[in-house]
Amino acid sequence: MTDTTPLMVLAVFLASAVRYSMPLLVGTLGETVTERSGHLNLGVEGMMLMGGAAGFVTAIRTDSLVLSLLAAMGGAIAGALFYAVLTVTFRANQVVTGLALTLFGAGVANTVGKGAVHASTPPHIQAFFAWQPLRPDLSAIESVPVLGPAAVFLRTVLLEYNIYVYMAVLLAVVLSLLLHRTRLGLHLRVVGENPASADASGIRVAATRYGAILVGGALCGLAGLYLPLVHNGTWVENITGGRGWIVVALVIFVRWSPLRAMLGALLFGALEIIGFKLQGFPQLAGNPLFSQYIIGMYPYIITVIVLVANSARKKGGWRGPGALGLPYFREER
Amino acid sequence: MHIRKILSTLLLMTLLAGVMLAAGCQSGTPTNAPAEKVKVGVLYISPIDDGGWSTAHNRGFVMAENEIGKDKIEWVTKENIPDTDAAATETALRIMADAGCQIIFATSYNYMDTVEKLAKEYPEIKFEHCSGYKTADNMDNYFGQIEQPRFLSGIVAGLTTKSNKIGYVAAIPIPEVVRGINAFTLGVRSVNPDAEVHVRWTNTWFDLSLESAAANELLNLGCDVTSQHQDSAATLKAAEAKGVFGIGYDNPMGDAAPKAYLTAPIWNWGAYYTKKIKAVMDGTWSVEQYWGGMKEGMVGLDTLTDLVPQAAKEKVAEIEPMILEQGNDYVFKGPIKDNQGNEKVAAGTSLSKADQMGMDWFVEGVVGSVG
Amino acid sequence: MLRIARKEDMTGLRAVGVRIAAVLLALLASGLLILAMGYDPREVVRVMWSGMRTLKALASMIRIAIPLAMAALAVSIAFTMKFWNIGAEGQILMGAFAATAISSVLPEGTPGALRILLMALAGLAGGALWALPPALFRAAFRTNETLLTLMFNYIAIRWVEYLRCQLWKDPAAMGFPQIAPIPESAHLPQLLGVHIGWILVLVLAFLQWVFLRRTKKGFEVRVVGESEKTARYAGMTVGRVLLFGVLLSGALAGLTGMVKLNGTAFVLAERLAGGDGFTAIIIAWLSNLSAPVILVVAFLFAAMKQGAGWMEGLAGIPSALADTVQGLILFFALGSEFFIRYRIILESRHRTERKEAHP
Amino acid sequence: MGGPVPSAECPAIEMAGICKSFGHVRANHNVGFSVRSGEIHALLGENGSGKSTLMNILSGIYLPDAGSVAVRGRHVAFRSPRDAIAIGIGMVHQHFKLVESMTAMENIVAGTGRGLRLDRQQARERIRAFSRRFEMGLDPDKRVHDMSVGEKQTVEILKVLYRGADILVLDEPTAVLTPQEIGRLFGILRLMRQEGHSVIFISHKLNEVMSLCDRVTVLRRGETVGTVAVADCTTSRLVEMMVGRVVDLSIDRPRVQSSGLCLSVRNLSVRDEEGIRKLDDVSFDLHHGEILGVAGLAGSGQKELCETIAGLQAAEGGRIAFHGNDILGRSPRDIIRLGISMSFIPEDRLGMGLVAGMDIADNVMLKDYAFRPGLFLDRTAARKKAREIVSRLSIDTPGIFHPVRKLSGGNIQKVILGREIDLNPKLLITAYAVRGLDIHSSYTIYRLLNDQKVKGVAVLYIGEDLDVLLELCDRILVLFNGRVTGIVDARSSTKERIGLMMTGETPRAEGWQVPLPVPPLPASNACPVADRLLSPDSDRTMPAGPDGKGGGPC
Repeated sequence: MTDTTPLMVLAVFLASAVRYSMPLLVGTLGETVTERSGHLNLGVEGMMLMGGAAGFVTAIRTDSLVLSLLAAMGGAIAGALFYAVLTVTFRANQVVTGLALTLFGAGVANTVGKGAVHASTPPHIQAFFAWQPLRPDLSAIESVPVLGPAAVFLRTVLLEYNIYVYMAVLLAVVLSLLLHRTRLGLHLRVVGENPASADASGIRVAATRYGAILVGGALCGLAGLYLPLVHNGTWVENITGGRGWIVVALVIFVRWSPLRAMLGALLFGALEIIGFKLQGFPQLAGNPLFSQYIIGMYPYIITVIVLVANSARKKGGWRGPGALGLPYFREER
Repeated sequence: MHIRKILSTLLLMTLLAGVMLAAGCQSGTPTNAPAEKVKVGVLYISPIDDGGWSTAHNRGFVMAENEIGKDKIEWVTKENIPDTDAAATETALRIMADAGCQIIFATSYNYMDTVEKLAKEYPEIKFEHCSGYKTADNMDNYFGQIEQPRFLSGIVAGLTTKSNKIGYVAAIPIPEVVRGINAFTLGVRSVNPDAEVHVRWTNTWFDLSLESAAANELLNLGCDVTSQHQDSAATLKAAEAKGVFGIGYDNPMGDAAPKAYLTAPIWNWGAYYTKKIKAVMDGTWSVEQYWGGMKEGMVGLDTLTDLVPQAAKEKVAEIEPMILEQGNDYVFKGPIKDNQGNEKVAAGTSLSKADQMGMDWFVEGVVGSVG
Repeated sequence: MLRIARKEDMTGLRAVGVRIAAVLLALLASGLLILAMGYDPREVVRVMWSGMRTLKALASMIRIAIPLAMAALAVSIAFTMKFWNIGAEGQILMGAFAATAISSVLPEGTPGALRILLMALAGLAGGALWALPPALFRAAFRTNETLLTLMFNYIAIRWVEYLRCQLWKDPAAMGFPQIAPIPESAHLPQLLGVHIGWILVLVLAFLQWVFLRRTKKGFEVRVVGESEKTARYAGMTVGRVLLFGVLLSGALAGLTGMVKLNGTAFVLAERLAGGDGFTAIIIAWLSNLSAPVILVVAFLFAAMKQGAGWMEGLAGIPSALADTVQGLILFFALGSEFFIRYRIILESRHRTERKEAHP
Repeated sequence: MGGPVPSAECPAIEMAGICKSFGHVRANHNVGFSVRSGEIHALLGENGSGKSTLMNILSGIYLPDAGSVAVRGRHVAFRSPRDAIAIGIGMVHQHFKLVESMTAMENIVAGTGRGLRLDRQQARERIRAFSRRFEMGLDPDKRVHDMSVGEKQTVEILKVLYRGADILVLDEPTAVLTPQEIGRLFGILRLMRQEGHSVIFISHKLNEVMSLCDRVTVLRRGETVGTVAVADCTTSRLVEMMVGRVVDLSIDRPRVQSSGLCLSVRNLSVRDEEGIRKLDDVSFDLHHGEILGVAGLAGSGQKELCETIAGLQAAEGGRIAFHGNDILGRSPRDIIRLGISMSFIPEDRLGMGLVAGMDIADNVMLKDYAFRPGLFLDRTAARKKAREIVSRLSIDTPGIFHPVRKLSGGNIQKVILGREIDLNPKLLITAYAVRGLDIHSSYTIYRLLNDQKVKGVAVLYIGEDLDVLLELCDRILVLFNGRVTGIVDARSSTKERIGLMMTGETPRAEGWQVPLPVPPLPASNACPVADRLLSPDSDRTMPAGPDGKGGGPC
């Protein structure tokens, strides 16, 4: 794609932002599920790494995409399980346990990943993720004025992605429906809002929380797998590079909504790469607002703003899962 | 209950004191290894299998080990120590010193001040710092003139490009990198005066994701050859994915992107490492500020692949002897204009070494700004 | 069948026993892990021990322990108020930033002691100011301070990175993105082979203990932590106490940054805190927020770090595995708290009949 | 689950030998309890007698340490509320367990049904059907945080019915309700009885039990006293069962020459955080050397009254004058400094007033630590004082360094009251001071309060037990729904009348002291003359305030 009309530059940029937003989106969906159950799991970075390492190593050993996906989920679930046992059953402090999980997950992942450092994603998996299933052939109308460029623009922005992207979007929609339209989602939300109420209503609080934490872990694992398997095509130590913490910020930024997560992830993904676009404008070079380092702050700054604005709203407004971060013990008086 | 709390604290304190006393009883550093064996410490900024900078150094140490003998060297290595974390750097270096290393290599720029500090504290240990400028009685500084193979790789790129747009993914705007970009561009323009080199800074030495983002940005601009001053093959992979060509860095990178790889300016630290470790064993170690080029074998150009056009192969073969002979004087030979059109080096002269060391401007043909 | 019941807090030696047992179990598990990875745990132990037994190693461990203990003391003040300040990492950085800023405007001939003093004050101020917004928002809107302080860490890291690479790039550094090092006169003096930060830590631990246990303000901090309602009832202005405590917490973290800067790093960089702010949270928590215990636990963490360093350097075990082992030990330690606070009752389905015999 | 075959004669609930302890606190000991099908069964007992614990065991929230539970003849061992719900037991908790941000329907439906699909329309219909059947009138789509207390309780009841429960447990359901709401609730409960449901009605209000229930089981100090049919029983018999003996409350009531006006409250109105009016135009006077009782149903504004005087709650309007000075808007610390002391014993005893994790000595410092000079705490004095309080009130504790969390409820209350009295207050506000205490301890407290009165302290006594109020206090102010329904002379009043006033009746006949139109206060000074003229207490002689503050120009 070497079209340099402003429209196409924009289209290509948006499309890259979407690709860069993928690990953020899937991780955010996972952490949203976890936090909706009332558990603040700060170990996202660790789980993403565990999932990424397990999945990538499996991919190069077995050459199987399915096994790789399963391993990515399994690896991250293993980390999430530590967290779940400690915080749900043993009622350990969630923040501290999450931090420990970050350390542990990175350690395990980098140990496991040692053997995969120079390996590349197996060719057929590469090919699978190079496949753009929805890309239409526009050669017939490409040369039509107005309509042609418009169609190409839309295709670039919407239809030139691999299957992971569409699956992630589908997942966001499905999770949103699940959360707001189903019994399971209602139970999850009640547990996260008020576990005592859930318990009195006959909802299995601990089981629901285990489920949410493990599912959240599995999704973080898939998010972690995207980086080595799809995006970079190889494994290196600490491949997530702090994206786990961006995910923690994103969940707040999108206010625990899977649908908004898509927009939030897109914004944060765009911020990740906008620096390169701005380097094409030397006149901006001296302006600190466009400095790459300052841009790096924006995700956190806007999250702070959202967090404060959300809590400053009038009473009655929803400020996030009511029991977020609090342990629940039925007999505690 | 109150008393028990105090008691338990006291017990812990006593335990601790016991440990400390036990430690005190066995004070004294471990005795130095016997003379026929040498203990070598190596500090890496990234994992040694990063496929880039640290791998290149490791290649050098493996070569030294093969030259000197596996049973003659004991290694104490620490990977992945960020050079902007002074405390971690110090801890790592102290472990090497306390473990009895006789010579310690610190392979990243920002280690310099900590190395200098410990060199004072451990006068009996020889410290080797890579890519800096400070030296002391027991502290060397060494680096290589990678600009020379970069110039040659520029020739390859200049004769390969069709769009006359060449992308350069650059790490951090420091003179070392600027110098490389300029040498490369001079090489490009020596064979293709119409070509432009577009630069994108990642502000990191090693981050696959950012590197490929920068590469993609360049490829989207229409670049059909990429070059890089980055320690991973991400740029090459991005080029391969777009079906265009790329030039690597640090090590031969053909395996990472066989369909795109043209060549790479590479590091060959082995000879220097062998020399220095041997010198410690012989007791002939002396301070120097080493800046080796292609002639010394410190740097080189990887074998040109079959993807390189014949014309480029011939041109490289033609220029290489001159670089071997004249070194950086050939690379930075006037007239050179900067990319604002000002003349920086007059015809008939070459850029001085001091100006090379502090280079903070781009030559004509580079699109981008420093910093 | 299992059921869980709250029990009276186990105290004293038994609790210590449970914790020690947890660490031993963790070590056992780590040994198995190391074995599974194909290394010899005995060799690992030998190497680790060789890295701890010398006086120099002791000095090195103390050097590592100083910022850990200081930052843990800092966060434990906030934790006492149930203000989950996980922003020590950022506060450390901003403390060091403020210290560097002050140092850079002082004339060259400033005496070392004065410079150090002013830098320490700046460090205190820098950390406190960085803790201020989360405290204010929490006091005003009950904004979740865990998330806020977490975000502030990353803003601080980017800020210092920006300073290093652009705003404060040292022209003398040959074009390298580096902030000018602090002058040599500002280096903390050494005592017994380690910079005097260790004395400061001991003093601070004592002062922190006195503050919380013996002063009126400390009393208020503790009461607010136990119950805000009670605090209000007793005439305390909860917001003000909260603000004071958090500022103190941030100030101590900032001072930690200054000590790291003037004691070991000598130059500001975004990695200066190096994760100490996060480790400190774990230390404070495992120490039950008690100042004397923090000293001990911080030292143990430092020993663990040092040992891990030797493990990697000499036994060839990847540093990542050392991280894994550390994580494992943490998990066990966190899990052990449960066995201190709760008891697990094993019972059969027919407990009714069984228990009726002796009601 | 085994046990005998269920039969029609089997009681709906049979609990036997139930024991449950929380740490040192023995909440239930060997309790037996049996409920028939189709009856409304009262579970009666003072606060802290173990009623809620027993019902929490029945609904699967707590697991008993020992004992057996049988439902319709089948032995059951509940592991969780799920099990209890499955077998048809539903509990309406005193503190509602609702998710405020969700609708009534979501709250009701949560935890029921199978499968992923949530059929909102069907759920809505079912809820409407229930709502019609029991005449509840609930909008299924209303959010809980927009509901009144009564509506919230309706949601809780519907939640239980929706799950098909035929055994309904209501834990003190009337405490928070208005009389109209109580009437509606009773109507619902009677309808349920008609349909064959069993209802367990937890209460400590005798009149409600007598009017609603069929049988009543009385608990005392965690043990069963007995079960009787309401029809065969009198109120006094129940009281005797509750407190352990025929109550012959002969509390001293020394006559004290009042030494002037202490507190004047005029037209005080308070809204809570949610904007609900909690106090509405409250006016009264309180004199030195007087105990003014406050009677009213729980939640009638007692808490807000205490907190507003203590400076913990902002008022919407009105004035509170202490010795003639307006104290509204002053900080709690200023008010403490003036000599106003409040000991409020909330439900959980530790929510306010004491720091659970600290020891007695630290807690004794809580109110006055700030008034000592210097930066440091005066621990020596606090320890001394703590020892004094412990011995004077015979507090049962291993020592003054014992965390108060580990003390029993009565001892906790003694610590609070002991500390407050020790501050030598001019005005002592005490709320529910004898809640859950045994008779002996209660009398200790009454004696202490009388001592204060004799010393000239003005005492505002908020109590639950009307008999005690009538015997201890000089005058009684009755609150209903945040309004003063009357201030009566305790010496000449009766329980029945006060009871009526507590439900909002304002008696006018028979010379009752009705809430007199209390005159507005002069700008800054108290008005003892007006006070004397208007005082309902005719046998009181009142000289002007000795401290000069009490008697100013009018």
